[in-house]
Amino acid sequence: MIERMILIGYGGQGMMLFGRLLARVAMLDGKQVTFFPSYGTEVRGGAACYHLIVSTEEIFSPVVEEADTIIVMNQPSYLKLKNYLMPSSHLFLNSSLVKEAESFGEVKNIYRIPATEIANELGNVVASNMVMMGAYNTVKNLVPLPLFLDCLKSSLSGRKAPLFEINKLALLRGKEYVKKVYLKGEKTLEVSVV
Amino acid sequence: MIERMILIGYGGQGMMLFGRLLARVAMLDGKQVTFFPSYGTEVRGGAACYHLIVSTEEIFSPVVEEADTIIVMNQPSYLKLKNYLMPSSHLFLNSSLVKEAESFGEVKNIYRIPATEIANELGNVVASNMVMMGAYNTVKNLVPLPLFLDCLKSSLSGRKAPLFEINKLALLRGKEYVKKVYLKGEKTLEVSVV
Amino acid sequence: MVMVRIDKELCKGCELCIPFCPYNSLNMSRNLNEYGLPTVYFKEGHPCSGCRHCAVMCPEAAIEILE
Amino acid sequence: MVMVRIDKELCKGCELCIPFCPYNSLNMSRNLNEYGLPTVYFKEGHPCSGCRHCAVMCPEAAIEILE
Amino acid sequence: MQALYRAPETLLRVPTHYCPGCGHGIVQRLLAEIIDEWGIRGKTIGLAPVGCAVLAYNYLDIDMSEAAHGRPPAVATGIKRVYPDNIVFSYQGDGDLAAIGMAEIIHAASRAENITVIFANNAIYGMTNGQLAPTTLLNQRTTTTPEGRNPLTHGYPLRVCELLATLDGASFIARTSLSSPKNVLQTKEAIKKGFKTQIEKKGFSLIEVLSPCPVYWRMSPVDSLKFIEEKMTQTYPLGVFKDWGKKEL
Amino acid sequence: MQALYRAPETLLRVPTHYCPGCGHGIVQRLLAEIIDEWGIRGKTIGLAPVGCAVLAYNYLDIDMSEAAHGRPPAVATGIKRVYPDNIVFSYQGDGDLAAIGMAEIIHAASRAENITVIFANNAIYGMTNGQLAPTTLLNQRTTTTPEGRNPLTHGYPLRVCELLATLDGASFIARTSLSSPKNVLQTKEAIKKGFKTQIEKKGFSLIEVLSPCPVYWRMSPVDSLKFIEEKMTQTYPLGVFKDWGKKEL
Amino acid sequence: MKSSNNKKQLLTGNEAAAEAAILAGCRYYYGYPITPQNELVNHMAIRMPQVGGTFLQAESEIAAIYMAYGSAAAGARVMTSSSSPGISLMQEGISYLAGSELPCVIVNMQRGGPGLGDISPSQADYFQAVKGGGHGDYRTIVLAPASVQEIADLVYDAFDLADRYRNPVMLLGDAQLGQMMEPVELKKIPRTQQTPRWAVTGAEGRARNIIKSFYPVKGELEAFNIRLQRKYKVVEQKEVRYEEVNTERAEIILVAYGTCARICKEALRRISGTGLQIGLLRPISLWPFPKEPLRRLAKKAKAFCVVEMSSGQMLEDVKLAVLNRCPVHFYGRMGGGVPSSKEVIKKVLNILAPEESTLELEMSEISQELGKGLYFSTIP
Amino acid sequence: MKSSNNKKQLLTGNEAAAEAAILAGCRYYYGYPITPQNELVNHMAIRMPQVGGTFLQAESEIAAIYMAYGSAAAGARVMTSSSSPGISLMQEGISYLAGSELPCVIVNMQRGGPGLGDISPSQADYFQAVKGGGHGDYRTIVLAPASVQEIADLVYDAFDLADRYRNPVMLLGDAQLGQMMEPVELKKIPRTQQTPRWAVTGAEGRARNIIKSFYPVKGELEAFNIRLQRKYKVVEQKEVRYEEVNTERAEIILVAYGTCARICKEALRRISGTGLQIGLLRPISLWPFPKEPLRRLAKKAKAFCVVEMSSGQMLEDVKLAVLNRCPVHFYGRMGGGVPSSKEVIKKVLNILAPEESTLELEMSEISQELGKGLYFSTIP
Ligand SMILES: Cc1ncc(C[n+]2csc(CCOP(=O)(O)OP(=O)(O)O)c2C)c(N)n1
Ligand SMILES: Cc1ncc(C[n+]2csc(CCOP(=O)(O)OP(=O)(O)O)c2C)c(N)n1
Ligand code: SF4
Ligand code: SF4
Ligand code: SF4
Ligand code: SF4
Ligand code: SF4
Ligand code: SF4
Ligand SMILES: [Mg+2]
Ligand SMILES: [Mg+2]
Repeated sequence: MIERMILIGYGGQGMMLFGRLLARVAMLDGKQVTFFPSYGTEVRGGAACYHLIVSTEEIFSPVVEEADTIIVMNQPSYLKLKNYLMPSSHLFLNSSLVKEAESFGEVKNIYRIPATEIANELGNVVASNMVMMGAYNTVKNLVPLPLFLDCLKSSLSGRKAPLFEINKLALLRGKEYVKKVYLKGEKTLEVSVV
Repeated sequence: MIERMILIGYGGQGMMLFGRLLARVAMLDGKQVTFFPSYGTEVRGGAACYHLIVSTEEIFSPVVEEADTIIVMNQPSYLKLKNYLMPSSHLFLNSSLVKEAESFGEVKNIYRIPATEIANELGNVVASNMVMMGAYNTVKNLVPLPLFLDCLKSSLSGRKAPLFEINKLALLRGKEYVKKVYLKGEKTLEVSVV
Repeated sequence: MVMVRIDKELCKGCELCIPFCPYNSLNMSRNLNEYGLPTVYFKEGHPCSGCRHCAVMCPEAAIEILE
Repeated sequence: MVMVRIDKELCKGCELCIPFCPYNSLNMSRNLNEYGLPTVYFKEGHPCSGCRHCAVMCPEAAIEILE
Repeated sequence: MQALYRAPETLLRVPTHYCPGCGHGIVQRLLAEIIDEWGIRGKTIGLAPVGCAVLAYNYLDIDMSEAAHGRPPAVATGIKRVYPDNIVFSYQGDGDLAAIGMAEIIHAASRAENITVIFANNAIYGMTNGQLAPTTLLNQRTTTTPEGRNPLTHGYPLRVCELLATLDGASFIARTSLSSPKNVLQTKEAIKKGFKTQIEKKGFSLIEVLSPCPVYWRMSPVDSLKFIEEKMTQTYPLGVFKDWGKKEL
Repeated sequence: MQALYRAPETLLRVPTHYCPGCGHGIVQRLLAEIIDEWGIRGKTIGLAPVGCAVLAYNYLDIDMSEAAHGRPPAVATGIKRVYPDNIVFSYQGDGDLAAIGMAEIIHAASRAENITVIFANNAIYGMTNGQLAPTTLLNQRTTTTPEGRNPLTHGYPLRVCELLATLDGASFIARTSLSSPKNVLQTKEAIKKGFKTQIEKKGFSLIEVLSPCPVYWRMSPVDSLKFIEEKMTQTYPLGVFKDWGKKEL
Repeated sequence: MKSSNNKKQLLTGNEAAAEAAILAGCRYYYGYPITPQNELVNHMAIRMPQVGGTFLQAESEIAAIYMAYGSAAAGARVMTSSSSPGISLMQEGISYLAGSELPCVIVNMQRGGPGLGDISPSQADYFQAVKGGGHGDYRTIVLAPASVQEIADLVYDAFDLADRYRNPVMLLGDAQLGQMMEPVELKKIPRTQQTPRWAVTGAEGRARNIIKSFYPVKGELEAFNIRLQRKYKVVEQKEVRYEEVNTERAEIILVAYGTCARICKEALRRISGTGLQIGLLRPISLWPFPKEPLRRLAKKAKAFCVVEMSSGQMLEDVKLAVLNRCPVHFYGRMGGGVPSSKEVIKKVLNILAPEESTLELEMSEISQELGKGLYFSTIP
Repeated sequence: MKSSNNKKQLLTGNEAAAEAAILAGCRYYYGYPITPQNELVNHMAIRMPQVGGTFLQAESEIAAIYMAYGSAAAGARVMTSSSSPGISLMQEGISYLAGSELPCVIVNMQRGGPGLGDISPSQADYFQAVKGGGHGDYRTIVLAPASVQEIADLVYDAFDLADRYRNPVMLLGDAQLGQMMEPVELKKIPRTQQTPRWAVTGAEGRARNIIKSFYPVKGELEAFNIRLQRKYKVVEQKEVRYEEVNTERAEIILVAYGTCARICKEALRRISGTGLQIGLLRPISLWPFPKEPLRRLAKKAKAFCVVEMSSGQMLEDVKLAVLNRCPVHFYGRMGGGVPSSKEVIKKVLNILAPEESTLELEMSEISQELGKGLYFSTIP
């Protein structure tokens, strides 16, 4: 199996953390993995874009040319995703911030998650990344959730330990939301094997 | 005709000035000329070595591989001249400072001029270079002496103007010395045409 | 009357304008601009002396003060 | 008795040693060393207190003072 | 209605790339205000550094040139020697000016180069993610001093104004801060004095501005201002360190 | 007979490449004397600069390394961090230290790098034939200031001790001269104090030595000493500019 | 948790370089921040104090390389790192290291240039690294990893090579390799440094040592250069490293290093089963360059195609190795552009269609696309 | 006093470079002393004030190149100069100049390296100059004079080329050319500088100008690089310069530039009349390199022999041009060694005697002599 992902958002939206965590969990789960940031620029404030590949086979090119999954966190980032789309791509949009301006042609699997709103309700706007994670993993089942939570916990050590609960909650809310709105009791999708 | 010269001495002995002057005079006399310093090192105090070529034809290599004339001003420099000698070379030694330790094989034309002593007697040790010039040009007749004196004069302008007379005198003493000791009334040599 | 206008697309919600207002007339809104950043707003009806403290502190030059 | 020895091969004739001798016991010779440089000599018979001024000033460490 | 405050025309109306609450935005705005007020847009030439302010030319509507990391004073010299009657300023961060560019700034000052340097001291390398700067405070944590700056290993905070004020060629040297509206306005006055120094051909001027970097100080922007007032000014006292004008009065 | 003065053993008995009357020879001899007197040949490591003293390692019988032009403080840092208990000194000229190497010297001092710098200030670039140095006096003629140093074009003489003394990391900063036996002996004392600073791990020490370059000053060696006394010390007053020892007494 | 990944850590290339250096006994690191190698500096700042080593943030890249020069002169294993503009500033220092025969490991995570450029991946410092961006006839051993694991392995080896040949060794990565995270196993044996006898340590009880590159006596510098060249000959004989993939039956052989080599492997995977016979030669040591394998392959291959993130720099070395024996094509992206495996395949198909011209630099089509209609301002 | 030499001055190469720059309208010079180019700095110090120009002794080579960058950005004709170690320090700046498309003339009077080396003549910075010692895909136009007169002529032309292509131009001389005195005639027309419209001058009454090399938006840097490469293609088409001597009937063609080319001419003169048919191709522009003439000659010549004061750097460009069409031999001296015409002749005779191996770098015999018995310390 291979899962090629693009994560993209504003610098402060925690996509780096999200990607690293996912990569780490996949590694511990015995998979091959590459993860790298492809910033546009040396400067602050722009969109940050990450390529993550998880595979059971050796990964050659770490560059995602066509993405199995794209997660988009805000409006400016939204404008940059088109190059990576295939008809079979799964697209996760943070609908709190992304105002869709165009259609995605043949792409069927579009999930609009109001991640920022959900996180805001939990009182921590940065947790929007975990809302997306909850939604994403529920749909694509990339990694075992307990292992993910273990790793999340150990990554939030020391001063940050109190944040674990809110992040976990955000993750569960994302899961609930996507189930309720999109999966409506269906079995979650299997990871596509290429 | 071509005259390939090596001038070699201690930093303070005015060989640079001597060479530049000779080059300039030769140029004004309508000759092709190249002159360059080939110091051993970036550092002070070592022997300074100059290559001067005067020719009626275009000069290709400015490097003197075999010298028609070598002028040596002091002992350490003396040790470095052997590479350049041909049987036909003319060798001018400042016998005040050079203690000859070895013979020069087939080299016939050796002129030992006590240039430092002569200059010292005139009260200016640096004028030893002009003593050598006097001796050299008398033997090899490279440049017209009046033109040389003109150029010497214009090179000693301003504060240095008073030095002209002593330099001129040194030159004449060198001329006299070489005539008396070596040429003994013979006609001075013609410049060899190669 | 003095009016304070804040350009929502330029404001980054840094809050530097807020503490220096002598009338405490500025506040953070929960609205996010397109970057996902919250922005500041002038509390409708609050007084404003036109002292310019807010504008002087604003790194984005997002504040305009009109009289 | 104090003796001052000057190494002719090291001395460069800079004369820095000369003016600081309280007895004016050092002088330039007209002899040149092999570089063509004049060297300094101790005036035979002149006094020397062993004050070391000359040695302290010598850039070439050419001066030795013996007692 | 009439504007009590309106963004200066020389400041282009585009979103900046700075983090929320970054001091660079304030200083740049002040520069634009002065250029507008004095009507000197047509004769001012600016130098953008390599640092968070690298894109300053995207915001200021004047002729500008980039300079490699640390070299704005040299580039400014090259420009100023061609246009001695223009106003040439460099904008530099503390990494740029006080680390890699130390030789250039000292020599520009010592040469009495008739330029104005705006020195944004935020005690950190902003652009490269928060490493130690020469001006980082003792015990301050940065990505390269995770346990805080220890003078035994990383040396002491470097006080640029005090250093440059010892040079004969430096004519106006002042340190201001952005910690309050009053200090921001004083910064503006100091920059004006710097420009005046240059216009009157009095030699080198530098205005050090204590400027917040909330992101790598790991504080809110408002707390950053407090940090400047309470901590930073202890090591870097505000004031005028050299002033040709004083001598003349 | 017993020696009242004999050249130190650490000084190798070879003719130097220096011009007659050059100050470098004196300072080098002093270093060798101290190394002999203190018996520290085995733990001293020296840095030779690029400048007329480039061949210092030909004369001092100790471990030595070359450093590129201006970089002795960086190289010394790299050595000292490996051998914190050795005595590491750099020997530098004014071009080396005060022009191209300005950033390195300031930062070594500000880092309180535990090394000793011997700074031979002869107000000229000796090795490259007498160009302007940062420390060249006003109106002094050099090959690159044929009409004399003019502050409007070439800037002002740079006072290194005064500059470095503003830095917290600098512990012992002194200026001496070679203009008389008394001053030469004081130079020796100052170097000893520098080494002591280092041995006691008190931080950075620098001894600036006003040193004659008769050739490019175009004077006799003896006149050069007068020039130091009468002219050079006006711009560069002798004295101790910073002294940790004083604080402690 | 599968056991195979047990000992692995998920590290960026930059962090892996730091960890491998520590494993190799490097206890002195001097560096200056620059994206995309900041993680290396930052990681060293944390790790060196933990292992009793020295981390020092230098005031500049120039100071960093000369601090490294100092620690190398003192006989210690030492490393510095930077990215393109910073490496340019180190050129004098690298020439001095080579000239003083000092071992030192230098990491360059290349970014887009020239000038300030950008921080995206690039391979446009190949000439600088391999031909020598500094002055004089010197050589730097240049190793080019293609994965985070290989970064770790090659950094470790780099220290041994540097010591064995008393020569600077450069690890030539790029923004992508430096910032990418992959699982890494630090499998080599930890080392401790032995102080070599030539180092300056204080001449206690022995004749003094001198570290220098100055040879002012006529003839000495030439003699020294001859000695250097002999040393380089030995390196060229002994230290060539490369990888071959499917070269046995290949008609077209791709030549690529680092990130581009991985993309070429992806291209190979994509076309496997199509019947196309494409191989890859991946130079691992860029200097010494794997000339012999290329010459060997030139005897049977139909054509080579060099793939680089540059306008064609390694291309010259490939041509020099292959000479006229076989056509050499080129596909390059520049200034932060990273070729895709699709582009590589397209290029290969293009080569197989015989209307193409050979041997001349060909700009990528995508690049031509991008450049279309650009204002060409500079020629009046 | 013969009339032909009437207008001539006896100048060193360094002085001639300075005078020609002034003639070309250069009024800004920034430099830092280093042997063997001190006469250039010193001469500018005297002359610039006389012509109302600016001479400034920078605090370092780095400051010098960036001051030059500033004056270039301001639209002025500007020059800097140095020798090998100083030029290494300028590599970042040269990359920035190329990246910002700024015209600037840089003189390198090469000395022996690596490291501090020596001050004797060398051609070992060829790679640095021609391939680019800085980072990124840029090119510097490199001109190689062989006499003091040609220094004057090429420096003058260098300013035109720099302006025409908005690109740095390097004059690559050596210690010998810089310090040698020869008669020179400054025969070209004096120029005054026109401020180009892209320069930063103060944006009075017009849209602002920006000088930069930073392209942070994805794709822009690549587009810029493509534009640069197109410009370089034009330069390669239009600006190749070289001299041919006796190549018509030559069996062996010497390839040499600068000082070495003169020595080769001496060798040609020495053997004239012996019946040996030897020619010389002298590249004057090193980049763009005269590939085409070499290819043309490769069709009829028996062999080439490259003569350099290096371990064989231009050799690579000759091989790349000639490819396998013809054997390429090499005779080199290093680290301050200057080949003699006798050595060149010996080498040529050697090539004509067929027992020799071809194509591999061959160290000069004299060099081998010197190196004999040298302690090879570095490989344990
Ligand atoms: C030669 C070189 N070295 C390093 C860098 C990387 N770099 C970019 S900005 C910067 C420092 C930024 O710090 P500062 O100057 O304080 O500016 P700030 O971002 O804090 O405003 C560094 C090291 C570079 N671009 N070029
Ligand atoms: C990078 C570099 N730039 C310039 C030089 C040339 N250079 C050698 S020594 C020197 C300056 C010498 O002056 P100073 O440091 O004052 O020493 P001094 O000779 O006066 O003792 C210079 C510029 C060099 N070797 N390397
Ligand atoms: S102008 Fe003054 S009173 Fe008005 S909102 Fe701003 S800070 Fe408050
Ligand atoms: S200071 Fe400006 S950017 Fe910050 S919150 Fe207020 S209006 Fe917004
Ligand atoms: S020791 Fe004193 S008294 Fe004796 S010669 Fe020297 S200076 Fe004169
Ligand atoms: S000080 Fe030394 S070198 Fe100078 S003259 Fe006296 S003995 Fe000779
Ligand atoms: S990192 Fe700091 S200095 Fe840079 S833009 Fe953000 S707040 Fe400003
Ligand atoms: S040039 Fe000056 S500094 Fe150099 S050796 Fe001669 S006197 Fe000493
Ligand atoms: Mg900063
Ligand atoms: Mg000096």
